Amino acid sequence: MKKIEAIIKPFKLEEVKDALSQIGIEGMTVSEVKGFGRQKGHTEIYRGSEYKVDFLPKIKIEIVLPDGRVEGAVAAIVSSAKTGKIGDGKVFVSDVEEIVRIRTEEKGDAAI
Amino acid sequence: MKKIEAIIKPFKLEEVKDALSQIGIEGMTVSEVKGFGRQKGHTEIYRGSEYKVDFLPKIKIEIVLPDGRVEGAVAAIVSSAKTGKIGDGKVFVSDVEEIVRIRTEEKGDAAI
Amino acid sequence: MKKIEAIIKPFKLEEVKDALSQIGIEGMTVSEVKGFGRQKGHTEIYRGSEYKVDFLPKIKIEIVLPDGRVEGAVAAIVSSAKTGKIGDGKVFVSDVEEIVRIRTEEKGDAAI
Amino acid sequence: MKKSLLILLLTASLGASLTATAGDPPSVKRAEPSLEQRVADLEAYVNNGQRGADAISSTVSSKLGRYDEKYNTFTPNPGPGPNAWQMTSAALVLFMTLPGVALFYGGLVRRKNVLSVMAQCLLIAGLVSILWYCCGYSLVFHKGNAVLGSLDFAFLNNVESSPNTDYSCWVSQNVFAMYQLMFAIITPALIIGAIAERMKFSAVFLFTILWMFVVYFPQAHMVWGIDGLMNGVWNPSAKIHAIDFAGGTVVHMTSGWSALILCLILGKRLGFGKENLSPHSMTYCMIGTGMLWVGWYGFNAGSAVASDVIAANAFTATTLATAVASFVWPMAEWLFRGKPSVLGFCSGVVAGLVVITPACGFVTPGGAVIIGVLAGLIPWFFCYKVKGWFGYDDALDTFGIHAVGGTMGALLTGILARNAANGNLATNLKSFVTDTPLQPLVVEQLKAIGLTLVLAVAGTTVIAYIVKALIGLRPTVEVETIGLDLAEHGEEGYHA
Amino acid sequence: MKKSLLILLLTASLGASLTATAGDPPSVKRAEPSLEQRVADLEAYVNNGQRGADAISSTVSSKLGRYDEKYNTFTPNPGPGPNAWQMTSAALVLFMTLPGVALFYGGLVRRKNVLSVMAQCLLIAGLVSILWYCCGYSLVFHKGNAVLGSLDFAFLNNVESSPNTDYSCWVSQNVFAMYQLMFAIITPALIIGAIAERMKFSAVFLFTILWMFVVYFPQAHMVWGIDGLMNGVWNPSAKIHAIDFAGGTVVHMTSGWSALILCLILGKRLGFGKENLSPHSMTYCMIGTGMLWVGWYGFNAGSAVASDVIAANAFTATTLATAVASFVWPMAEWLFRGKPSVLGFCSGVVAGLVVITPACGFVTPGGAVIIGVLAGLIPWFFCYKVKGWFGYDDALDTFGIHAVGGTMGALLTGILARNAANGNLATNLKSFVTDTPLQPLVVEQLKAIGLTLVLAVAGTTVIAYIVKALIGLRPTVEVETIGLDLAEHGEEGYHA
Amino acid sequence: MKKSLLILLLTASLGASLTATAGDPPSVKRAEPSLEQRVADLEAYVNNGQRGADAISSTVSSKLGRYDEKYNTFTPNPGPGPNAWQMTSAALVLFMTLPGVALFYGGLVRRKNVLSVMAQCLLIAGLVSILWYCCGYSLVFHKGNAVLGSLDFAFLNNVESSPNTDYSCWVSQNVFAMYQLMFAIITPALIIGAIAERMKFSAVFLFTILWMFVVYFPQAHMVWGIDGLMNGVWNPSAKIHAIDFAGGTVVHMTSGWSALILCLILGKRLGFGKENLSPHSMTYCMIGTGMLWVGWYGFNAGSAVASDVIAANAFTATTLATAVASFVWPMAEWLFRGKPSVLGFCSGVVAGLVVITPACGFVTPGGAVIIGVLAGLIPWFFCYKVKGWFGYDDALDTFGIHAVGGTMGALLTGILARNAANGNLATNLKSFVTDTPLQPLVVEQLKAIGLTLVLAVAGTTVIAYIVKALIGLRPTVEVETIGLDLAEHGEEGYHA
Ligand SMILES: Nc1ncnc2c1ncn2[C@@H]1O[C@H](COP(=O)(O)OP(=O)(O)O)[C@@H](O)[C@H]1O
Ligand SMILES: Nc1ncnc2c1ncn2[C@@H]1O[C@H](COP(=O)(O)OP(=O)(O)O)[C@@H](O)[C@H]1O
Ligand SMILES: Nc1ncnc2c1ncn2[C@@H]1O[C@H](COP(=O)(O)OP(=O)(O)O)[C@@H](O)[C@H]1O
Repeated sequence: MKKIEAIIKPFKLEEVKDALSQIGIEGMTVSEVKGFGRQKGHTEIYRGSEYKVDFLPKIKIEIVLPDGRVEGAVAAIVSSAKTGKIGDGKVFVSDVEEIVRIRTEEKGDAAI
Repeated sequence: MKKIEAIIKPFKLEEVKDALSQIGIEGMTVSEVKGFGRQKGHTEIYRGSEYKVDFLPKIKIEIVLPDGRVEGAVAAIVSSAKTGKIGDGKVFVSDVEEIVRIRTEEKGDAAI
Repeated sequence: MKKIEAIIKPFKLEEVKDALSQIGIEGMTVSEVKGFGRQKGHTEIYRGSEYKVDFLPKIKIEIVLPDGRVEGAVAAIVSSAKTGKIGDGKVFVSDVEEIVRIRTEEKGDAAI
Repeated sequence: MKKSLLILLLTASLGASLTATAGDPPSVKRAEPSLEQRVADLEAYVNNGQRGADAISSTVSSKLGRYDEKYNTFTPNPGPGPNAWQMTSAALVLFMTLPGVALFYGGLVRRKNVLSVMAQCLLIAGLVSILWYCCGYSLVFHKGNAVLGSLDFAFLNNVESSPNTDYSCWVSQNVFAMYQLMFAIITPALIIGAIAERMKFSAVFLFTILWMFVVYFPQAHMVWGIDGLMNGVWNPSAKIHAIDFAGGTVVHMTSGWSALILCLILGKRLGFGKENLSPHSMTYCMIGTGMLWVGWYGFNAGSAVASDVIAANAFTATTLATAVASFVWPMAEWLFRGKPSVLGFCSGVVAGLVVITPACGFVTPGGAVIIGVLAGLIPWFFCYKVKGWFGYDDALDTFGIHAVGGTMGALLTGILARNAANGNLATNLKSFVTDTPLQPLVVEQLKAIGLTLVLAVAGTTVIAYIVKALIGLRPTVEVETIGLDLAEHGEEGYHA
Repeated sequence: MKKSLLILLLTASLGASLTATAGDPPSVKRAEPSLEQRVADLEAYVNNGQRGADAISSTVSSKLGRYDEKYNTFTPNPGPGPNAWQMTSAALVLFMTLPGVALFYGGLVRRKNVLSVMAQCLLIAGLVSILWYCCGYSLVFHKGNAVLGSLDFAFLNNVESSPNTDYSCWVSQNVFAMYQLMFAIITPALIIGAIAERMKFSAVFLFTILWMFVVYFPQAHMVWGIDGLMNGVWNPSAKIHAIDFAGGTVVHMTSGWSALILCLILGKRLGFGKENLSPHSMTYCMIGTGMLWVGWYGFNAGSAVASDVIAANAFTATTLATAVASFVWPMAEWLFRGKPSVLGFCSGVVAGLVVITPACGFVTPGGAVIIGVLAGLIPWFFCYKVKGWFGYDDALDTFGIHAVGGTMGALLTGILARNAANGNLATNLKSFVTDTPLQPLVVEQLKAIGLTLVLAVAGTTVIAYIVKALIGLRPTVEVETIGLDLAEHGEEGYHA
Repeated sequence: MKKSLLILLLTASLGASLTATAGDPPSVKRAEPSLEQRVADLEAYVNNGQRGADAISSTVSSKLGRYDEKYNTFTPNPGPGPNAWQMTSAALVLFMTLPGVALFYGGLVRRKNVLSVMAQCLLIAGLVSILWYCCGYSLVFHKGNAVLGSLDFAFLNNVESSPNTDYSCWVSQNVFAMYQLMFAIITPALIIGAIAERMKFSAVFLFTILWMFVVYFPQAHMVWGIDGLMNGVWNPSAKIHAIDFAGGTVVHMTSGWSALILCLILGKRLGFGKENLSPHSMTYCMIGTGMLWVGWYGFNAGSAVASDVIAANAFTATTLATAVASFVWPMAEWLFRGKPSVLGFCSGVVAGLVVITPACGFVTPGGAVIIGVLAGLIPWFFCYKVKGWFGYDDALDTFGIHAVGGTMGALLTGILARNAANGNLATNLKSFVTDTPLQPLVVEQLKAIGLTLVLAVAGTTVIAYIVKALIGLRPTVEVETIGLDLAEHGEEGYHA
């Protein structure tokens, strides 16, 4: 099993969720994060003092999946999250060893 | 070393924490996330417009552990977080290669 | 490719970010978490009722990096985040299998 | 079910009330006022005195009103100054509930229940207004028997823009009725503090209706009705010669003691004593506190029903007692707990306001300062210590502040009332107010405290069990866990 | 560009206004008042009547003012009570916008747009004040023709602390001007609700300027100007014998209908119907609601421009209608949707306030209660059902509440106005107010409704397209996505 | 330690004050007023004039008060209109601090320090009230020498509900005392803005006590005391013939300049210039701004101590200047920075209010508009540019707005005061107010500015170093990092 972590622009969340639903992915966990990267933040001037706002709001999506579904999911995320402008974000894939569904105590792929 | 990530219902946090304490696990990192899964959200009607609230508030717990303690910890989480109702959440286990305790620069199991 | 996850004290974020910038690391994702560990929380008394605040605010930094840069990054984080007092936090390193930059669809090290 | 109960109660209340027998007006037509009398009437306006024509037996008319020769009735006009002040005061007292109490209490609950507190405040505002319009005002302020008024002012019938000289010579009666409505609203709203986060909305609804009839209307009539049992200042034939300027017994004792009973019957919040139930927004609590203080000037100084010397005294006493209590409470905290908290400051403010309420129109500045010091210490002790000893879950300390504060305020009023502060004490209470700490008034105040306490405790116990039997008091555990906002109102306080 | 347009409009407006021809004062010098006349003047003060000297043809002076023998002019003094009430009322009406509406609307938008709402409210306050000072007050309240005043009070020239007896005998004219300014501010601020989250700040700026000249100033003059076309109460030669106590047509119909048009021309918010656009802070909305209710007493009772019997009536009617509507709306929700929401309570409050506005000084308590019930049901139906059917994006329901409420309020005022509630109806409207539901006044009200509707709809359509052509109405998609706060004001509502 | 210091200071202050020598009342008994005199007294009420009996040498009594034949003393009654307005105004000024300033400043700090700001505002309210009761009111408003009053009103002794005709013929003296207390509260509360987020609570405590005695009480007596050194309007023997209607020097200059000194001595916040210190809630700041504007009507128009023509003028001037400044500041921002921010609007509002404060009772509408324009530009320039050049950490711009605004307000008052706006200028200032921009009054204003500046700067420097030596000014780095809320008050502003 694999875990996909995707960092995306906040306003793309609905689109990404829909794209994933369409390929049958119905479980995911989402959190609000701040991103720092090539996309530069804005400058706020607060009554004469200038502050650089480096960290930009991003959304992190975590999905755990059977190995076979990873490629499709990554493709769905990339195509739905893309705007072509800097700061679109990243997708990371890593390995997961075990999954348990708390409710049923099922394990492995059955738990997804 | 392994990392356990558990997605649970928010009001179960105290119970899970206590269950983990009891088996001697005293370090963890917790964050607020939104979950999307089989459990369906509610519908809010805002003066005539209907909105589906898909994402439900969940808590994510992250614990890094020596390999040998994983099984006990997962069991403790599952039993304390279970309500038997849909949406109870998941536990994911994955591999961690290295750990450093910032304060002492200790590494590996000693750093946990 | 590796992922570094660092849990640090909130007021150290700027310093850590600067230390990482100095060694050329310009991408990272940051989130607010609550930590539970050796460092003990404070007690709040709310009109006669005493509450133990166990969870302390921490910052989690996630950085994905080519394998070769991990050591330097960990060292930079540790030295900049350290206060020597309990609760300074941890650094975890784990493996990442694939990376995609959403904007360009570049993969692997090129996507970082 | 609810309906029939209501009707029952209504009829019961009414049965108890006598028919008001207005004294017959004199049959002789009234004379035009002389120039001298006209000037005297104008002076009466400035001095907040009576027009010559105000007495029912008067044989003269006044230019400051309308004389209907046919029916030989004189309808006085209100005066611009007192009417302005009374409208301002009424708006200020409404401000205390909406959004004052809503913020004060709303800030102290957890995020998931903030809207439930607000919904309850809003519900009470609407509901009580309707009751007040239908019969509440009449049951309290129309003449009746010593315990309850009559129904002759029901639906605000005959409650018009001219003053009802039983209560004020220069304030429109309809404005007075609206002003008093704001008191009738805030009183049950205070109870919310004790039962926050764990009472069903429908139960709050039913409870409020019953409580108004069983506790508030009788109590308010007894204390403020011109023929009330405990209206020591204005009713020469009052059984209990007690005084209560702006509602120490009527508002704070009734709500505070009822709150205690209701929270005991209701039981503790889930997680009480285990989870962190700390305020989701101390800042809201502080904003609400500021609004309460500001609005309370309408409550206290407005209770003079004139912008005269007595209102001025009430304004001054209120400021002093509140400021002192707001200082003493956090200092006690600083001493005994190590840190002065914003909640401590806010609690001190409210405690000061509560304790000075019955006294403000009757005490000197020095008396107000004494009250302020005690208001900062005694409720503080109850909230920090006594509550812990007994372990009841008075969620936001309605008991600790309003019941304790209202009760001690009533007592202190007995001890500190002085003729120098309020000339009216010399009328019907000459033998009770002797300007000494142990003047006979103290005993009368104790009687009033006892009666109020019994009414509130017994009334609430009965009502609470009725509501429990009929529709239940508490939501399910799941609802309480999710939070009342989402479960009972389908919305959340905040969205990202 | 903007400038030339403005000048054009200004000139156009002015062209339309006649020169005011003040009646020549009598050439005989005025006599000193006799003692009897002096007492009568004092009585006039208490009764909110006219001094003997107030009539322009009077041959007597008054001690309650200053007589300039040289120019043979009498300058009346204001009275302390009415002036106190009017200043209080003006402050209360300002409170309705800052921070009332800013919170009510600001809480209902998403987090990323909260400051844009606040900025728009603040902008309107400053901008409209400047217009009002330059010419607005003059165009509305100086005599002119039936549609627009003149420029003789421009820059508040001759608007001083003595009363303008066309509008009040005892309130300073400058205070009256400031009081009316607060109405001129809140009216365009209400429009913001419909166009929230998606209109360029610069477009709001330009739109507001044009709208004041094209819609507000004429409408206000027609309804409230002493020689206005629809001023049924005070202008005996009004073409339309309509009444509007505190702004059902002037404030709520104009803003509400304009809001509908503007939001149609503007189009829906991005994500409307798909994304969750729910309020980022229902608590702010509730706080704003409380402030609106409190402040509205200045709006409604202050519109008596005296703290007299009529103000008292307005105060009472406002309280009753609002409280009833605040109760009915959420009960309707409870019945039809399953849960009473805080938004429902708040909507009920505002709907009640809106609908009673034109009526409050003219209806009895019973009438006010009827209005409250309808105010809780009809706008509710529009917001919950009709909006859904048509699918326009009236973001915060300015149309559903203010247009619908203002319109039904104007109509109900026609049906429920009673001589018993307001003696002034017997002066110029004797034949229109016959104390029956279908009295002739109803037809006049319908005429006024029609005219107002046409002015608001036509005016706004033209202005909106002009603004669109000149500078565009909507921000870019990116700006709308990021949020107006950051994109247009460079700041965020909240920081951790 | 603190105690002995306090006593020292108190004694010092007292030593300086002369014993008040009240003129002996005439030994002849007073006659009953004639009907004509009675009517004149009533007219005096409406016109805000003196009763015949008010003069100490008068040989007649009045029905609008009480004559004590035994002691041959006449105690005047207050009037209902002015008393209503003064109570309303006092409540409004309290509203400015609680929760006005608490929100305005509290919103601008970081989340972790919001409660510390609120705690400081609350502390000051309680503390200053106690000082005011004990001796503050007496030191300011009892007659004494030119610099400080006496102790004869200590503990509000003899401060009763009858007016003190030195300050108002128709407002109760105790209400006046409470009204002035609200000024004494808000002034030190303004200083908080400069030292926010980094001053120990105990240091704020001690500093405030000392500052009241060293700076506020003398300054207020000099400007407003009937025998004050700079009371140009009412004290014919004032050394400096300056005017300050509602506190440009007393409130804004003292607080603003003291704030600068204190923030310099205190040093910059940790992270200043590096970390993002932006406001945790611009929405709170905006809410606070709205409340400040609304409350300021009590501050400015209330300073007439009557609801008369002068109050009306003050109300009007305040509205115009504030509205204009609220518009000009963000427009300057828009031009020079690219975006008009909500903070810009709010800053403009406050700057307008500050600058018009000393002038509002003395200038025409045109003058107010000029003041508004300058108030929008000059403090803006100081906050955006000058602060950057010098690099001091005036956290929330108390100096930039209150010191700069108060100073320019005092100067502009000198330039723009006109007899047309305030007839009282013709009494003692006939030769100073010549209705030209360079009238002699300007020089007097400059003298007053100089003296105030010296008092504030020198006083604060000394006090700050005393406090630093005794208990230290700043918390530890760790406390400042964690935030003052948790560290000093044991609570957090918000909980999830
Ligand atoms: N090396 C990295 N490790 C973790 N997160 C990263 C890394 N690089 C970028 N990110 C995340 O991806 C977001 C977008 O990256 P950025 O460099 O701004 O643009 P782009 O993805 O278009 O190259 C960042 O805001 C950050 O949250
Ligand atoms: N494939 C997945 N990847 C990541 N998180 C998941 C996944 N499936 C479920 N979750 C998380 O687990 C939570 C519970 O899942 P859900 O399907 O609603 O119920 P259950 O766990 O009882 O099957 C979800 O809200 C989501 O946060
Ligand atoms: N086993 C663990 N798994 C995950 N996070 C941990 C673990 N132990 C500690 N942490 C995180 O590191 C933070 C610091 O740990 P703590 O034990 O308090 O101090 P220290 O790092 O100095 O030993 C904790 O607040 C928590 O967020």
